[in-house]
Amino acid sequence: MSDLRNLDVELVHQPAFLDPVTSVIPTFRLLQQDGTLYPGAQAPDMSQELALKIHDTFLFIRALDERMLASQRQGRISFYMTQTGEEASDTCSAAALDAGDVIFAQYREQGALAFRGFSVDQFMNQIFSNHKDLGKGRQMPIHYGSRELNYVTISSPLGTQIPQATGYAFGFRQSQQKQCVICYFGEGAASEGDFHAGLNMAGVLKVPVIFFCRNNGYAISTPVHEQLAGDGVAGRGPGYGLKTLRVDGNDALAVYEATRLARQMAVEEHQPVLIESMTYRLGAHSSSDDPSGYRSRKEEDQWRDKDPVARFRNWLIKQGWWTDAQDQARQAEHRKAVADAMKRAEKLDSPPLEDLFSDVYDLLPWHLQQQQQQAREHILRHPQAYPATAPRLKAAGEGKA
Amino acid sequence: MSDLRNLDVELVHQPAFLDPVTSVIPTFRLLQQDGTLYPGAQAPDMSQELALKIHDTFLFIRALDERMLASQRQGRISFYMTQTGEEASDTCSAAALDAGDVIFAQYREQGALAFRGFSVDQFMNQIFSNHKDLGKGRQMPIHYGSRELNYVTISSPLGTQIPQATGYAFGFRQSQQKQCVICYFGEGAASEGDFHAGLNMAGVLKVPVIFFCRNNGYAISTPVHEQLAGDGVAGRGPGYGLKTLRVDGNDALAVYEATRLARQMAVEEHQPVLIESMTYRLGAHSSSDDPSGYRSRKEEDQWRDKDPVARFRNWLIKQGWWTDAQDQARQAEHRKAVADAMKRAEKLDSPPLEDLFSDVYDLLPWHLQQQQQQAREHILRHPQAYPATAPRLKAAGEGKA
Amino acid sequence: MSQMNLLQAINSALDTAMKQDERVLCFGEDVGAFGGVFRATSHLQEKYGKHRCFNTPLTEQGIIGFANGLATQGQVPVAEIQFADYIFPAFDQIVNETAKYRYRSGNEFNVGSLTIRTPYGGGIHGGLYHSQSPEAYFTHTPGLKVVVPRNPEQAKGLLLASIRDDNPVLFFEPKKLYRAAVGEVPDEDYTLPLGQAEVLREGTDVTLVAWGAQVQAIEKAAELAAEAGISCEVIDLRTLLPWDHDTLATSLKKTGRLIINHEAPRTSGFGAELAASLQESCFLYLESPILRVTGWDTPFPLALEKEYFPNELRTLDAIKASVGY
Amino acid sequence: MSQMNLLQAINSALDTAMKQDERVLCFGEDVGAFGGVFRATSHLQEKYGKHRCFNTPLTEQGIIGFANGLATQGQVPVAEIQFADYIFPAFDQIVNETAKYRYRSGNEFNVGSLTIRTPYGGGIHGGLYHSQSPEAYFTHTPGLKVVVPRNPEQAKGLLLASIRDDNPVLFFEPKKLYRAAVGEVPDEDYTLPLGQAEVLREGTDVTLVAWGAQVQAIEKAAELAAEAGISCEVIDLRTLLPWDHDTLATSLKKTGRLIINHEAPRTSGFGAELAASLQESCFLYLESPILRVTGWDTPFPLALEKEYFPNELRTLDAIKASVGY
Ligand SMILES: Cc1ncc(C[n+]2csc(CCOP(=O)(O)OP(=O)(O)O)c2C)c(N)n1
Ligand SMILES: Cc1ncc(C[n+]2csc(CCOP(=O)(O)OP(=O)(O)O)c2C)c(N)n1
Ligand SMILES: [Mg+2]
Ligand SMILES: [Mg+2]
Repeated sequence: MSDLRNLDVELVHQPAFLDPVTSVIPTFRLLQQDGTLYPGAQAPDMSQELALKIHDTFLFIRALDERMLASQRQGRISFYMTQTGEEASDTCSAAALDAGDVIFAQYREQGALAFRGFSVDQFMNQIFSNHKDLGKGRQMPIHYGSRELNYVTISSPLGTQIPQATGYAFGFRQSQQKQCVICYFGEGAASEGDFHAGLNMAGVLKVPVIFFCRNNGYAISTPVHEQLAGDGVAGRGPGYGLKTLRVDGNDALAVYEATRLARQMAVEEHQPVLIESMTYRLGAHSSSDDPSGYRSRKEEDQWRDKDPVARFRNWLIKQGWWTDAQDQARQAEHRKAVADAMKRAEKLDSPPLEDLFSDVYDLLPWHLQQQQQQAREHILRHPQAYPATAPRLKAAGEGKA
Repeated sequence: MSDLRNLDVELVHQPAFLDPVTSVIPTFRLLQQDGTLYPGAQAPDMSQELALKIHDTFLFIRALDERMLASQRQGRISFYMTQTGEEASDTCSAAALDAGDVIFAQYREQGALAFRGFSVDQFMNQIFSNHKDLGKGRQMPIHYGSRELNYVTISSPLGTQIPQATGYAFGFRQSQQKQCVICYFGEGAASEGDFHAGLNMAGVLKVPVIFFCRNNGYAISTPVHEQLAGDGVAGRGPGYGLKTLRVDGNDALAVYEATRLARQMAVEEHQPVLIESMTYRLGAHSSSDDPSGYRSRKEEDQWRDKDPVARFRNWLIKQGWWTDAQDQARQAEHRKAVADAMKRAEKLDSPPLEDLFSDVYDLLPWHLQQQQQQAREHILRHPQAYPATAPRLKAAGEGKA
Repeated sequence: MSQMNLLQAINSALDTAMKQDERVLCFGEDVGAFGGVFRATSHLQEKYGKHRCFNTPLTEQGIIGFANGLATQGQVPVAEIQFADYIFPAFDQIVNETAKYRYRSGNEFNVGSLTIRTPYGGGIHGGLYHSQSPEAYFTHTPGLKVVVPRNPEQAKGLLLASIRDDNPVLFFEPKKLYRAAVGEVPDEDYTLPLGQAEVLREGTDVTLVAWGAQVQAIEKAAELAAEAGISCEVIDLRTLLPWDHDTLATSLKKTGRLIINHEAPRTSGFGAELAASLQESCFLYLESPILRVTGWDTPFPLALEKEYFPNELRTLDAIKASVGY
Repeated sequence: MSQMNLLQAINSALDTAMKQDERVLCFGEDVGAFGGVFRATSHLQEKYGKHRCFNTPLTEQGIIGFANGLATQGQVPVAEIQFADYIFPAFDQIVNETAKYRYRSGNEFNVGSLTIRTPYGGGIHGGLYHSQSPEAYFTHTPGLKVVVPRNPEQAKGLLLASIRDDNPVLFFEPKKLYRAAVGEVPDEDYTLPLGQAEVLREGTDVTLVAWGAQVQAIEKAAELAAEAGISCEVIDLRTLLPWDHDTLATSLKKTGRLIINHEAPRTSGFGAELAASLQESCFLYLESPILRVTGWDTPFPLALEKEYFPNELRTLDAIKASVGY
């Protein structure tokens, strides 16, 4: 080891302070809103099959988000988050990856998960916290995860997944797997210390990771200009030793192509990459939020005109791969599938009492055994107060006896 | 509030990834090692008086560091950290400030403190943890601080002072004082999450703060190239909305001038600034460290040739403001002053037992009163085991009785 | 006097403090124009301007680091952490910096003017990360004060006292009660004492102690116990650090029995400290072991939240166990 | 068997683990070529290469975040935090992520393979920030295991067990003993059980319990007490979470008296949990209150370190108080 700084490379004798960077990194865009490519722009090599799968994912997510938000309003679920307006960012970046690549998401990336094959029932079981939820009903709605689909379970604390993604990618490199990790986060989460740690470590340790920032204009009510100064999040990438690109997040083709190239660099050269995807959260932050308190209808409308789903559909139709009639029919199918799945999920039991105590450790230590026993006895003493668990405990007890 | 992102400013249709930045920011330097200015370089407007005060600070610090390191080797103190080779960075940046400006230091900035007027006795009392230490003997040697001199007491956890400096500067702005804050830290500490938080908040909130990074090549044994990728620490400044300059940290004049200009921007425009000062830690990390385990003699020697103190002295002599003979004499005076102060400080009592319990809160809550009483009784029961406090407690007790 | 819910009482305290002292600043994620995700800082930016009530970037370590610096400078920061579950990124700034600022500098510098507000606790279907009660972590940290109000009137008086206390205070707000707890709150400026517990109900057989939202659980349990002929003394601890030993000891010496209730997990929860201290100071008065009714030693669940909760029924079971010991 | 000090025993454990399983990776600040500031990872980079033992940038939150990711992927990370005082920037990653990974995902993902090593404790003239004993903070966090060895032989066996345990373990190393504690250590691969306390000395009058470096203090106190005719049972707790209730309860039921010793401040230290639990389970056997001999409720001092320390004399005073109660 030694001090490798190149001090004498370039000397100046005038104190020329560099200016804060406002906007210098251009935005990569291929598709115009009407579905035609910009002159000189080239469409990525995307098969009809893949293109239709992406679009189908869009339609599914729209159906899911719409229905779930309505269900929340009806009091059937406690919480929901839509990704309306941002579907292209996660779906098309995930579409550019290998199924063995691992996804660390923030929470607004249901498109990537649906694209991977998470079924409508799996979504519903998580949202309804029933006993079939892979997460055993422990987290709020939208905290999905699936080992089978290489989608690491969502965690609410913001930014924590960023250095974890770096570590996971180091593990890939260590075990010589030709895979990469993609790590999604919002421009708000990029202010957390974990962002700095994760990107810096990736740059230094040279790991196959793609940091994918969804810059959707807001962190709850806080607009980007109260979140950061300088040239967005992309403006920070090169300083960490990352390859960096800003992309129009509402352009499915550009997002796909950007991620495809990023994956190559990550996997072939262990070159970490940062992509900043410029998009807009058309809906509220979550079902608990009301954006009219901090932004205008007009602004929202401007962005509604840039809808990524419409833009991509226009392209598909221009390609001759899809029609409006097909689109209507498919939308109806998804709506029905979602509604049916919801009815199934609602009816399922919540997880059994054991799932309150399992998975804290690999096995139950003495104190959790004791506490589980206390809980059991207490519930059986006051069954009327615990309608979800008491009947099953009783049945089990009687079964035993 | 609204989404002020400028999305359509510049579009590109090719996915041109930005490369990681290695070295693009040049280094501002005025003085050559022989004490002459570079052709075309202009010396800052520095009075003879100020120049000699800076140089005198250098000589004092050298005398202090040398003697204290020796004392540590002799077992007279437990710990010490020298700043040999880096004196120009902190001393000359502090020299460009107003006395009312506040200093948040890391730990290797004794030059700035000496320049402000911390006396040799004050240094010694802290190092010897005696009852005259302003910090009441609670922290390890070199954790200085002085409200009077606007030098916030050093804290060991790295990076924590960075967002604090932003907050302090916001307070200045809030109370409309025309002052700024300078915040020193190493290139190692710049990897902490607090660095990201502090610089980002400064950029967004527009506060009068100068972030001054001493990039001295190492964080203990870790060289810069294992600490960060990209163009050093300066490479990150513009991304946070900061004015940014890289300066030769071994060039007293360049550091002074850079900081003078930075202060103007901070105080007049509330424009936060980042300065990266390129220097080298000639000594060990601390008295507990041995650098031969991680770097070569040769590398050290190369840097010894860039000694900032010698360079500045050469300039002073060329200016006709100073002579070698004066230098020798003054060095001897400082050595004696340090040795004398050390003898005085060593003889002073350690802080009284009350200082174990005071300052946890503004006043002693019941439980600390109780614990203090228990400690007192215990010590009086076993006086032989507590030679530092028992005799005084006894004396006080007898005085009372 | 006005009818207020707990959020309105908090808002009134902040308004009162900002009006009275221009050094009082409120900030945190979304606290500016929007008034905070729970609306605790509603209208404060309108009234006092963008420099006294403002949004910060999304960084808890930054918020508290910034607040520490502001307090050192002489302002009176009231920093909001959006959920207590998200206070952990700021743990280093709180535990290593805030708590030790005065001590390590020999009081050359201190952050005594700092208050950190944060909503805590379960009961809102929040799962692991919108339900935690992390107060015990902070009680192991000399230099901090920890305060938890139980209702609107307490919230205003204790928050004003916290803002004005010359020590850093962590102020945990029971978010379950933000809108659910409604009561009469004085409109004027007033403070309630820190470090003092309050006896809410006198009794002779068992002492029950809790803080924040759980005070309701022990109050209900006391009523159920009364029906069974057991007389409970009910105490709201209010301040956890430094806590009011005398009030608890006096009560315990009278009743001989103590039950502590908290929502956080049992192991090393603050109930442990209370039990450990009081078994020592009241040993000869104890007629049965001190019992703790707490959250289980698991992360906070979602679907089985009810089964996790140390509610009035579990408290009642403990009361009976204690009396029947 | 070789004579080793505690550092060498740690080094031997890491070497053994890395040799046996190539997924074991050691990293942290300065742990690479330099071998760590205490040299616990000496020569490991030489032996196993730069990808299995390496320096990280200076970011504790990054180190543990990275380690969580590595563990999820299937590697076996052994992350070093240079001093336990600097573990707090990683508190969120540990408490909100490491501890809850398995639970929140329904065991779709877990970080059971993770071990975090960190030197803790006073006695090296370290003042506030090179002396802390933060173990209690972590004992309030379900999902973690917390282990503290007292000597070289224990260190190797417990560290190997921690690395192989399928739960995340925090392994606190008593740095005061790094070079001071020397003893015979088996050269081969062996583990000692987690979750089990060890009775080091049998006795009949008072039970003394401690962990890590403080075991020495209670051992010395037991000797001093023996001179005064008091027979002490001495127990090393070894694992704090989950802790060995049975061994302690059995001893306490025999002696009727318990003294807990720890270096961390008293309030909400882990002694509180032990006292609270054991007064409950052993109530009828207690002949005197359970006492805690601990650091005072102050930050860790420097000049007055001796006066802060819960040493054998303070333990002896407590023993006498307990017996004379
Ligand atoms: C550490 C942490 N702090 C605060 C929150 C509360 N919170 C949830 S989402 C959110 C805003 C996130 O904004 P951004 O990262 O831009 O993502 P977006 O919602 O825009 O997709 C906040 C503050 C949290 N979940 N975690
Ligand atoms: C949060 C934290 N982590 C680790 C340490 C231990 N430590 C003390 S100094 C140091 C290296 C700092 O390097 P740098 O910031 O470059 O400053 P320099 O010593 O080179 O002046 C480390 C790792 C610490 N003090 N605080
Ligand atoms: Mg956003
Ligand atoms: Mg350095």
